[in-house]
Amino acid sequence: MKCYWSKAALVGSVANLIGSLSLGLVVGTACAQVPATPTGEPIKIGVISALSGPLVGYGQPLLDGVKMAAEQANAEGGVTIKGVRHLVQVVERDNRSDVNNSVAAAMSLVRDNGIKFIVGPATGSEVASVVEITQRAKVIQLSSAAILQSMLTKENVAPSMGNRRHLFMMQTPSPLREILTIKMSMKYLGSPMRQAVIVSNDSNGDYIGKNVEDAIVQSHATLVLPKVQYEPGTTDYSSYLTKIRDAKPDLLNVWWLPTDSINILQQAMQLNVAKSYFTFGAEPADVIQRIPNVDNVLVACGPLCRNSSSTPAIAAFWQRYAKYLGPNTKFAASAGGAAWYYDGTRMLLNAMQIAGTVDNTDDIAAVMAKTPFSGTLGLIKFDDRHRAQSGFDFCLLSKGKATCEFASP
Amino acid sequence: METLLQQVVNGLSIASVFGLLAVGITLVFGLTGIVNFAHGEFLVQGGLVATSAIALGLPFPIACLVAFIVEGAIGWCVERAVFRPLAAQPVLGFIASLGLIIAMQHIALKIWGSNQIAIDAPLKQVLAIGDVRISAMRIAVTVITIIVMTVLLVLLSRSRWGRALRAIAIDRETAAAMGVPVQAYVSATFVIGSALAGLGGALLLSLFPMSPFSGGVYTINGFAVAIVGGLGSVSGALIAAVILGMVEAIASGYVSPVWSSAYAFGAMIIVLLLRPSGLKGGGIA
Amino acid sequence: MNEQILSCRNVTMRFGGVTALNNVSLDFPANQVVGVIGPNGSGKSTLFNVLSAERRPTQGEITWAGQRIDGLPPYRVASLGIVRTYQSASVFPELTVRESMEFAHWTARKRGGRSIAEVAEITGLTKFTNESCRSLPYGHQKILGVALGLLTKPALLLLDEPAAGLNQAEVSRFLRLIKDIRATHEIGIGIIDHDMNLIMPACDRIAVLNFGNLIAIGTPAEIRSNQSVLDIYLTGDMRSDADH
Amino acid sequence: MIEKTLEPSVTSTASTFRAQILSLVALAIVLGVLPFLGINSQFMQICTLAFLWSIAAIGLGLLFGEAGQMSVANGALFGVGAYVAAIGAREQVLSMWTALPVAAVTAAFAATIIGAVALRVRGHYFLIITFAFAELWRISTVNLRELTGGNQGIMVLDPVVLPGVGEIDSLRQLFYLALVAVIAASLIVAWLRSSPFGRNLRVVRENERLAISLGLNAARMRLTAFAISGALAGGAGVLYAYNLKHVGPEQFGASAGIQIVLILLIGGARSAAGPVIGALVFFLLPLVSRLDPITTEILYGLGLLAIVLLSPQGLVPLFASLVKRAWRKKKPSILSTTS
Repeated sequence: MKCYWSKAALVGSVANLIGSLSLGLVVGTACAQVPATPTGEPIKIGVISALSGPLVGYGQPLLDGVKMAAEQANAEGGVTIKGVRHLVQVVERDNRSDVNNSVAAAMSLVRDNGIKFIVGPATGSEVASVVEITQRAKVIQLSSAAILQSMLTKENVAPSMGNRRHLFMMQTPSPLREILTIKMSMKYLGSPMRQAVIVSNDSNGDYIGKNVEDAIVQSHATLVLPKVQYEPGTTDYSSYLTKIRDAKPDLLNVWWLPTDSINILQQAMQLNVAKSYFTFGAEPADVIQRIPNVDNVLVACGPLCRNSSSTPAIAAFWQRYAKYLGPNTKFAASAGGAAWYYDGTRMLLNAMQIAGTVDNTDDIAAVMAKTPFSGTLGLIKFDDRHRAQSGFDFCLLSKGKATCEFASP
Repeated sequence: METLLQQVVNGLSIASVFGLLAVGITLVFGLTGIVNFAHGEFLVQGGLVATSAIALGLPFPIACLVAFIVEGAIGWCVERAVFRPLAAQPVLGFIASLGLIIAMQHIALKIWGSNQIAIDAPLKQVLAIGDVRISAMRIAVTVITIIVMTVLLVLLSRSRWGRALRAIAIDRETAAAMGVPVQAYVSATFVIGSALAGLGGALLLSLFPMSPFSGGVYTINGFAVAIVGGLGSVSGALIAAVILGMVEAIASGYVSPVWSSAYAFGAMIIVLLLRPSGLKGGGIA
Repeated sequence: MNEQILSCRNVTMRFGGVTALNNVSLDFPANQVVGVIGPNGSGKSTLFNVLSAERRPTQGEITWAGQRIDGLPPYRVASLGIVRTYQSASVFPELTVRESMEFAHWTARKRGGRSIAEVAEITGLTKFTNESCRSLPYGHQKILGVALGLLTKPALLLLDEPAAGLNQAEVSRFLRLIKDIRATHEIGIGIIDHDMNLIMPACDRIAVLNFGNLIAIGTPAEIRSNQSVLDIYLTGDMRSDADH
Repeated sequence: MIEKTLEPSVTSTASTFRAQILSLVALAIVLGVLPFLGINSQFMQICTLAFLWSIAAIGLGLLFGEAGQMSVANGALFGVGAYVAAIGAREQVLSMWTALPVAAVTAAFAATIIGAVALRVRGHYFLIITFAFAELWRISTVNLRELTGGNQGIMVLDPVVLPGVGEIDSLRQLFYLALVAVIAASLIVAWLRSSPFGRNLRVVRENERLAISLGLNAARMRLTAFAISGALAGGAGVLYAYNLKHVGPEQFGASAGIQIVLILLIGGARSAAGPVIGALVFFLLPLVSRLDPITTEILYGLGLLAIVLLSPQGLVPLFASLVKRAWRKKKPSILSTTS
């Protein structure tokens, strides 16, 4: 028995050597072909997401993304680390769209099940109150919640000392995202010089608003009036939009939330607020369904537009995801979000292989922070504040047709 | 100038939606004393039912009718099973409605999913007079709202039903003593209130997308309008809807949008202080 | 003891067009039983509502021991020692008789109210103290109302149609109760009622209201022989037009 | 017959002080030993939070159970406490212990203002006004950014320092801290219930007009009850902020107020142990459910309906009466055998 393990250790170190040279994915598949590798404890990845309550639209894709990554890894024979094959097991917890249950779920995963890797939750307060629990336990946590922007700093993610060095933000941070969107609307909408911004009054909107304004100025366009913030879930935007129309913008940037954007867009067009529109988060398919022969609208999705095929990787992603959406397309709202968590999880597993450990989260976090990964969302790399920089889909809607391009900052 | 005109038009179209929300609440809350916070859920459910009807290939007007009938039926069941037994204690009725909200939201979630659901509006034209623009669909909704309210006003002021309700609202016991079948009238009112919510949902869906969790906002606005107008007073609700609609349009157009939802609450509190029975409180119609 | 008098001077009360009380002046000394009679709608209950400050008179003033009390909040008037009962039995349904009595006793803590046992004794409620008020028979509920009033150690107790809805036996028991109270308490009483079997023997002085006007006041004997009073009641005998 | 007449007086007037104390002691013991029965961290964490929510519910229990006045604003008052703690910690002017009294007073003051306005209207109107105030609070916490941190909220990272013990951050210690707090709150309210004050509240609930005619300042009673419920909510808010380590606008306001109402209803507004049991049921039931989350929520909503319809007094009194009935059934049989 003992000698067997030593042998395994030897193979493992070799695998590790290869791993550190080549891309983890390759190793994963390579090891799958090695039949003799012994199987070790499964790698448990905890998921905290909203499977009931108002936030289920964000929670479901999160869970789906992680499951997809895990299933893929297992189909490839599991993740081989130091010559030991580990299957990936997803442990899911519903936070009922509520803070209290998020905290309890974190306790359950971290303390009770000794889980070292957590994906989620996807939204502001829920993440904020979970972070302390995961970080004290040195548990690696991935989320795309915008609130992380304020929680991650150079100092607190510093290797081996930062008290949030195990925390990673999967969404491309402001202002990079905003700068890119402005660049793209310049490219596709005939460089509109007079621009206006409408954005929701929530934790995401707080950053976006300011950064979009800056990005507009940086791109030498003019901001015709200060950003208009609306209460999330407003149904009737006509009074705000009329105010904006008064400033005669060429382009209206409609930002966040996905559920509101499309509504705003439609009302803006009825009021004829601007010549062209940019919106973030709305699904092109839905826009076309709502507004037949829509024109001069650029849509960016967070991060992928439903069933878009801008790149082979993205097409493959949707093909893979179709199986999950099959029964419950009902939950496809902002389904593209699944890509963040799909890539994030695969990135994590990859980092484990490179670090050659399944439990030393310090090493794994360190590797993740500095190892780029080419996934669905292009080449993903973390900045010095553990914020992923990846691209997203842009679709130009003209004459009721969508033509999409995947762009990265 | 044209901006102001546009804002007035906006205010009126907001008002028509408010009126649609408030009319059911003012009937049910005002005349039966049932504090039904789940009213917005009936509304949303009505909208979702309408989408399914349209998905089955029915034309929009029929879909509205379906929503009207289905929600009326559900309202009947709910009144029978939940609110009638609790008629004596309105507070318990309120708590029960909280239970209803949770159940109805998640039933909708199971059936229709968390996706925003939208239909393409039966009327797509946008009318423009100079720079003042309004979509035909909004005008249609406004007109229907006005028709519904007028019909109710007439019913309340002329019909036996209306007279009975007025009697009940003023003094239940006496009404009962005078041989008014109070229970029957109360249930009838609740059913009509729910049916109107269903219709309202279907109409709103032609203007705005909906999800199973959209109900809360509608309930809140509806209550604000109903209370400012004076519970039980349809005409009051009409006036309040116009006032609050204008306030919201002008204030969020010229002051600060982020506080827009606060205006309704502020108005509600002030009115209740100055005139606890609302603008046209006390009597009915 | 100082001469406390609740007196209303030229009190007028209008509801919209209706004049419920017209320039009424009347005294309730704290050591007499004063009855107020009159046909329905003659303004008796309005008078009590005004006296207990539940309604503010349109004109005129109400004074207690020389001090103006109209416009005070009702609970202040009550704590001054002017306590009323209600026409329809009015109790705390879910509380026990003892609890209600403890409460009434508590409100008089500063004036050192009468002992619960004592009041329970004279009102004959002793054996009911552990029952909930709701479960009391109607007659006892009305008596409980009086008991609660007594426990606040009022200087003046205003009884609003105590006999209404009681059968003859209960009425005579009530009459006895009033006599007992006078014997044992230093207290003035005002009574509204239709029932002459209660009013006549109980009262020292009787005031007669008609259409909000005070048309006569005097001893029971005087009232009996007062022509204008008889004229009013000729329509029907005095008892039959009780509550309807 | 006698049992019949006793029945209402038992349910109506809060059960005697001794009975309440006993039930609370029993509760404290049962909950106190839990950590030694090897319950897992998730369970311990959710219990801790449930305790804090139940403190707010206990306060509302005094207002609703005794004075018969239901409020949704207590969710906001809960938030007032949490934000006082968070802002105090951010500005480094308040520790948790100093925040407790400050928050209690602030929340009581807020309640007095809301009450002064809302208590001028009756019944459901009061309910709706408290709802409006709760939402106004939420909207304000979003938009008064400089003070409240806006949508980002405020992180509360100060440790909880127990004089003599030092820093306490182990789950178990926080569990006991919350348990002590909830028992203390229950005792205060139990004492108030059995005091003349509590009786006066019931009197107002039962027949306000009569109460006033006997010389009681009913409005002041209601307002005091509301202020006390506010103080308890505020205090609970402080502990809550230090437990979650973050406060944000969405956590409080009307939705929180409604949650408090539900907790109170599930347990029982007039029983000492009610709110605690209610909170535990509220938070634990969905955790132990083996059904898919959405079905769970549906059944959960229907369950609430069932409670309101079948046992509006709440679960605790329901069980109590069931036990009592069983006991009564046994007793006569013994008598019959002896006779």
